[in-house]
Amino acid sequence: MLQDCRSFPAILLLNADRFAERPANRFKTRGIWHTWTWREVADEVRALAFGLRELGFRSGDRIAIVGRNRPRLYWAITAAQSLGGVAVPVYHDSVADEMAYVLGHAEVGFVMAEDQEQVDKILSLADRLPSLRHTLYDEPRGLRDYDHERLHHLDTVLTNGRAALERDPAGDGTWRAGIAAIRSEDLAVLLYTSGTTGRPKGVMLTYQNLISSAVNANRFDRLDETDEVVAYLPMAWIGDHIFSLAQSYCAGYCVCCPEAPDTIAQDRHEIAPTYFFAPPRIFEEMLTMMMVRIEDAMPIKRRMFHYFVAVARRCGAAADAGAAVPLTDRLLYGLGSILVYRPIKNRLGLSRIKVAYTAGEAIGPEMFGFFRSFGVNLKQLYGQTEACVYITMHPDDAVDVETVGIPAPGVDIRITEQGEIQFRSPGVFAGYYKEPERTDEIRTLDGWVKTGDAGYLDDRGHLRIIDRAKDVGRLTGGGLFAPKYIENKLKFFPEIKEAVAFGHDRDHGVAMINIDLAAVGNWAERNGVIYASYQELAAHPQVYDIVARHVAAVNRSLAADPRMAASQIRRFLILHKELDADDGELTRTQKVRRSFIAERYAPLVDALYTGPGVYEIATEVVFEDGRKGLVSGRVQVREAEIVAPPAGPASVARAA
Amino acid sequence: MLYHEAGQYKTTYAQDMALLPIAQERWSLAGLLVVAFVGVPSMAFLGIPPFDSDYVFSAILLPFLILSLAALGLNVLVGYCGQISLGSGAFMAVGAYAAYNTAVRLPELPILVALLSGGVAAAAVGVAFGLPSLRIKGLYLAVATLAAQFFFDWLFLRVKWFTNYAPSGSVTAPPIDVLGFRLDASVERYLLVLTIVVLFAFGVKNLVRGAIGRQWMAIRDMDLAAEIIGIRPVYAKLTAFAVSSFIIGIAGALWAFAHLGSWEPLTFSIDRSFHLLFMVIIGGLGSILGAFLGTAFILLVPIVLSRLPAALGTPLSTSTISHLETAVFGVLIIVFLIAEPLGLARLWSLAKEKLRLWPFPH
Amino acid sequence: MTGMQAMDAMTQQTPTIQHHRAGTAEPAAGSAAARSAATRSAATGPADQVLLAVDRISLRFGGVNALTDVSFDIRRGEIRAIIGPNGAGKTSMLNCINGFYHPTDGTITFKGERRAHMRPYVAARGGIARTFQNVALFRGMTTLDNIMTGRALRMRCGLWRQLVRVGPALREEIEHRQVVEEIIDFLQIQHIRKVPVGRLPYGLQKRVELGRALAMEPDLLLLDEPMAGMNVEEKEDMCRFVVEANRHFRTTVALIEHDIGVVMDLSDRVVVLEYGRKIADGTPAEVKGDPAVIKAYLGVAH
Amino acid sequence: MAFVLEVLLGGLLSGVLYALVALGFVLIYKASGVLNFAQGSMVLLAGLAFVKAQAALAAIAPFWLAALGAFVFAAAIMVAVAWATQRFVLTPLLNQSQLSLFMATIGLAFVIDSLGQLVFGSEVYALDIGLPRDPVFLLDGVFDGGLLINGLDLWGAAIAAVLVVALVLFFHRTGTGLALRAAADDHAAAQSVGIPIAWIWFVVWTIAGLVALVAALLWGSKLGIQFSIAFLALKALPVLILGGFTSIPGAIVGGLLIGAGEKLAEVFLGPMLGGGIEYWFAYVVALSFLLVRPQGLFGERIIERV
Repeated sequence: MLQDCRSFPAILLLNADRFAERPANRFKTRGIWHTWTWREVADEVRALAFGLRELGFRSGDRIAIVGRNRPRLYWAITAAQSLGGVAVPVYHDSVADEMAYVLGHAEVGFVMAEDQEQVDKILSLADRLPSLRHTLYDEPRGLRDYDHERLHHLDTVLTNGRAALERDPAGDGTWRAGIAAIRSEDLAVLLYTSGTTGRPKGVMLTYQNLISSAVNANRFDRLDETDEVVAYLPMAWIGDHIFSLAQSYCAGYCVCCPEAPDTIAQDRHEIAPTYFFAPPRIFEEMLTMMMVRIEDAMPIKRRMFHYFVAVARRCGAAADAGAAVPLTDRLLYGLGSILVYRPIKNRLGLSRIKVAYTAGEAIGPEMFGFFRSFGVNLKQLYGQTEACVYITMHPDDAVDVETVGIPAPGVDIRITEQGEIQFRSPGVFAGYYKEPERTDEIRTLDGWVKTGDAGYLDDRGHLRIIDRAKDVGRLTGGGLFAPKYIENKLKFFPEIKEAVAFGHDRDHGVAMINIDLAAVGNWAERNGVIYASYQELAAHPQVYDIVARHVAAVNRSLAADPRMAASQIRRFLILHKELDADDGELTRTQKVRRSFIAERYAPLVDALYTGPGVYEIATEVVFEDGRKGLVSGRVQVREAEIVAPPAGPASVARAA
Repeated sequence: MLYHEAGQYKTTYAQDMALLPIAQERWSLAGLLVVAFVGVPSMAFLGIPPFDSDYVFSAILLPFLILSLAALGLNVLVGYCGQISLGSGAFMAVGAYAAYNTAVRLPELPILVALLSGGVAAAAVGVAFGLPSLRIKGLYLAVATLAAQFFFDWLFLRVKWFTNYAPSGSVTAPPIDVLGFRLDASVERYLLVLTIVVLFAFGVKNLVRGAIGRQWMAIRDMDLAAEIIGIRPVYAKLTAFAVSSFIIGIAGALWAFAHLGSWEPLTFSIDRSFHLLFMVIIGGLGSILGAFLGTAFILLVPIVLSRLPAALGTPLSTSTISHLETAVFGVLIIVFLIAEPLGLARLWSLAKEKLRLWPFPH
Repeated sequence: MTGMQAMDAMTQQTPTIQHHRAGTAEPAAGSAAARSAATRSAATGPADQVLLAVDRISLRFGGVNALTDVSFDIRRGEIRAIIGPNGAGKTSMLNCINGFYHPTDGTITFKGERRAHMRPYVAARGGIARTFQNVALFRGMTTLDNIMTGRALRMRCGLWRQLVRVGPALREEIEHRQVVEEIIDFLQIQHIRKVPVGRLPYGLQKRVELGRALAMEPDLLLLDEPMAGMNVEEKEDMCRFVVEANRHFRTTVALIEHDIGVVMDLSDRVVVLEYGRKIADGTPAEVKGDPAVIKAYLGVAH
Repeated sequence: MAFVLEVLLGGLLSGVLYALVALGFVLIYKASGVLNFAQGSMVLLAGLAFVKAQAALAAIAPFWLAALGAFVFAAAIMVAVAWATQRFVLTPLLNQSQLSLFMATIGLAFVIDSLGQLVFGSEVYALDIGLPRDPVFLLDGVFDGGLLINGLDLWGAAIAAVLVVALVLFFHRTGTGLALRAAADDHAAAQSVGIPIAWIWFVVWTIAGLVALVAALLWGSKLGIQFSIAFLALKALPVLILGGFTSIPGAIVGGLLIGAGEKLAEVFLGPMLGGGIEYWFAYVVALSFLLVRPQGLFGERIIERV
């Protein structure tokens, strides 16, 4: 029984029994999908565990997992756990320095790497990692001539493991006994969160944390062994660990790994998952892709598309509000299903979706409504690594884009005097690895975790998020300034990829904008605007006009909310380069690092408060291979249209 | 739009390289085959219009199937291997006369063997006239195949042995017996021809998606590069000639035996060659489906042309109509070469792709 | 020679390539030497075994001398570069080697056999593969089918079996598909597997063409300007593929390339042609220092 | 012996007609790389137009004037055909493969044949441009009774010779002619020096049309104008293979060889083979020739570029 299992290796053995011949993993490689049943996975994991043991892996050892989503990398996690070890998944795209810190801090003795690229990175760090003993790799290409003293192809490890198992008839029993001895409060994984500032922190999660969260979530959305997901988000991210490992183990559903980064969309289309998680960015990309393509379609098709999108929106809004949908609309919706909705869901690989979640960032109401109105059960959740993801989530019958839903099963929520959201749950992490003081900063003695987000519970008990608590600032005039809130509103326009708003301790708001090259580039192509580079396109007056319209629209919507009216954007500029995680401007999860940007582009921030005009700026950038260079450009600051707040009594901010 | 492919994934290469990898297409084809093999004969049997009349079988379905087969054969050569041929009428004639002579001179052999001998003879002749393709290309080859056309026109007209010394030169095929059954009714002959055509269509599809098909297409797309990777032009071209002429020969034999019954020496004239070429171009070079679409189209044009003027109240003389028909063919060829060089099959696959991508254009 | 060193040699290539593109003519002898050592240790046969020898080749078209009295050899397992200004006869040389042109004078010895006139497909059978300066793909076919044609030589099923397909022909097809998939994976072109090559951008087409040549599992791979018209990133990828093909698939490579940085970095030995004559032959460092070469090539072209 | 010579001469003279049609092919092929399958149909159309116009004019004008008027009319038709072909077939197919263009001219042949017959009728028409039809006896002194030659054929040969000379002069002495030759060598280069390719095509097709008209007049005088002319004209294809696709002298020599060869073969081999071998003899000769010398007698050697 599942409730008797205290660890993932134990659940794996259970699944090998209860779901024996059901698929556990699929992996597209060499052009076709290879499938492993739960029984086969259990067998591979056991062989891998024995192989690891042959290499000297012992209880308490750490194994870093470095690479893109591949079944064998997931297996390595469970295999290590079955020996009493701890897995440390690492972002595969982190640069050498970041990786060195994490591997050193976690004191990993083993590394499970995907391929030559990662092995090269690890080998280059070898001197700085005294604890590192062995490196394993999955993909042998290019590695044949490497020194294999401490480097091992996974196939060899598996073969050795099987041989060891054969030599020792009692081995299996010992292994199983070891698994049975794992306690639920033992450490399962260490996940390093990059955070918006400072060094990454190692979040310690126990089996109990992960399993209880997973079981609760599976129950909440009625997920079972018939479901399928596509694993495509970084393995080091808690979301992927929960969706592609913890929940899969608990429910018994199948996890499919795509072939290559370039084929994710195609592979999703082929698999058509039933359960899907994506940050708003992915939905944004889908939407942008659709809009760009439909612009190229024949006018009649374009009009049909927009017409039925409108129909769906009408019906969807009514349905979500619980109102009756008129018969004509229902008929039209049926027609739209045939002509638009189903084909589009089919194209996006969303046609079998039972539940889809978005989280991590606020999602645009337009976009959210768009997918929902097409019949995709898209919901929001609010979560953190420290909570094993789930804090709040939308129940199927009460989805509202303005909120992030009700507390997940087993989660308690409270809002502090300062408006900060705090939670308590079985999923609450065991602490930051080797950093008790940082743990204490965030977790109270009675087990409440400070999220650092500002928000409030509405009258239905749904949580609404405004911004990071520390980011919610004040204008000198006293008005509330929630930069993220404004940035999100800006980013809901397809032409705007990123926005950074400033206004704390200032008398008005300003914004730096990053245009979306795909969307604006497409516009340029259709309108005969010629450009040679991102920089040139960003500086184009017509592009400025477009952005100015969007800023004005945001100002209008801000003006409508008395709490926010004062924080309208008075001036903006379009940055001459794309914000980039390699330059430290974004986190690895692609969130803007506002304070870093404020510092890096200080002259531009000053310019925004100086007045309109053209300013020179030069910035250092890091190329993919690690070299650095200078990008310089002229950036124009423009005035934006300001809207007078609606007439009425003095607007008083309520939330703060 | 009709293609809901999401969720169809391949777990083996055999699935991935299947004839029709998309489930919806497999079902459509199966449906079509059931209609052709079961539906149509049953309707004929039950007397449901339009299949109650012999005319539909003898004047529409049989010619359609047989000419489709010939076009299929020609497409192997022109569409897949890129070698032009203006002599397909002659290869049909070779097939017809070889089958006739086998049947008449060795009456103890089953008639299917006679039909087969038509194919074999045509294949041999095809290889012989394909030999120049090893030295010459493109336009020169067109002339070589034209030579075949004129030579065989003359041969069957003047050398009386081939027509078994029939005084008028006109010959009559013996009746068709298959496994003891005599196929008299046109619906029976339809079933025989349909079976043969379907078998050949699948066979050719297998060839063109296999190693030999890739060799043909490599020669077609860039013969020098093909040679660089070790493809022997001799083998690739001659197999294309052999397979193509074999099929055309079978089609010729069927045309004579199953469709005409008795025929004159100049039945398989250069006009037939041109018609087949038009079918292939309009239908679509390098497409199995194209052979069928092109044939249907070329057969429909005269029917429409002969009925349209009367329907519009301005009846025209037969000679005017026949000239008009020729002119329309000529214009169509030019229009297709300009607007859609890959023919109706290309339009079809574009439509299919549009449906798969629907509602987006790409 | 450890894996670490080999890797160093690899990673050092990137900056040097750009160096040269930027115009500074800094030699990259260190990395080339390291790499060539790696190659030798990786090669199966004795390091100095000659795979192909060109002996006093001349080629005339009408009154024009495309090649005059050129001799050099290609050793098993090495990367051999052929460089020279435009019109130096580099492509003509490759054309002679793989049987497109028949030299007017001189002999070519491949794997110890002196060759008389031969057709390109005979050269292919002997194990010589080739890519072209202007991509020569089969435009009507997909990436997958294009690379599959590279297996033509190794597919044995006859017409009849292919006609039936089920059984041996399908098995054979699958067998070769597996090899081709390895190449697709190697070249990272999974996403264009089923795209007709005519629709691909130039850089990817070049990659597919390399894939087709690799599918032949050749002993000698002739690359005619594999990086022409590519951007820096594509060049880096292509360099990696060439080095890997040389090491991983144990393929001897002869390449023509205009980018001196790439040549100096990749190749073990370089032969320099000018106006159809050989003016230098040696390691990249030797050639680089050769006054005749500097005069003829480096001083002019870049 | 006299009989042999008679056959030979007769063959040579009918070869003149083949040569004339082949000349049209060569002109177009040289300048535009198109093998014009419709050349025979152009002969037919020119002939039909001439005959019909002459018949119409004969009622109101003297013979020579009617003939001249008909010639002008037929020439105008050929100019129109050249323009229409250039505008609606060649230009849209610019940069397409030779095979596509060839197949398009098959379509064109169908259009010209059928429209010509639709407009001008499809019976057999006699054509008379006043050439003497009397038999001529040559070399009376050498052979007993001399060699019997049709006067028409001699005139035909003479006219053809004049035409060839005129064409050669045109190509070598006039600006347009030189431009055409330049364009034939290199389309891109011609375009870059400002010779519009459409204009070149138009001029060349017009000249080919006029050559077709002359061929029609000669052929028609001998055999009458009828549909089979279009097919008979296909005999020019083997002539081309023999002579080379790009050579004017080749077309002439090839035409004469084919004409003489097939007559001799018919007379001496025909009876053994059942007769009528004229029908295919030229093709088979050409085919055999192809295997030996693919570029033809006077054609340029084909060098494959890689």
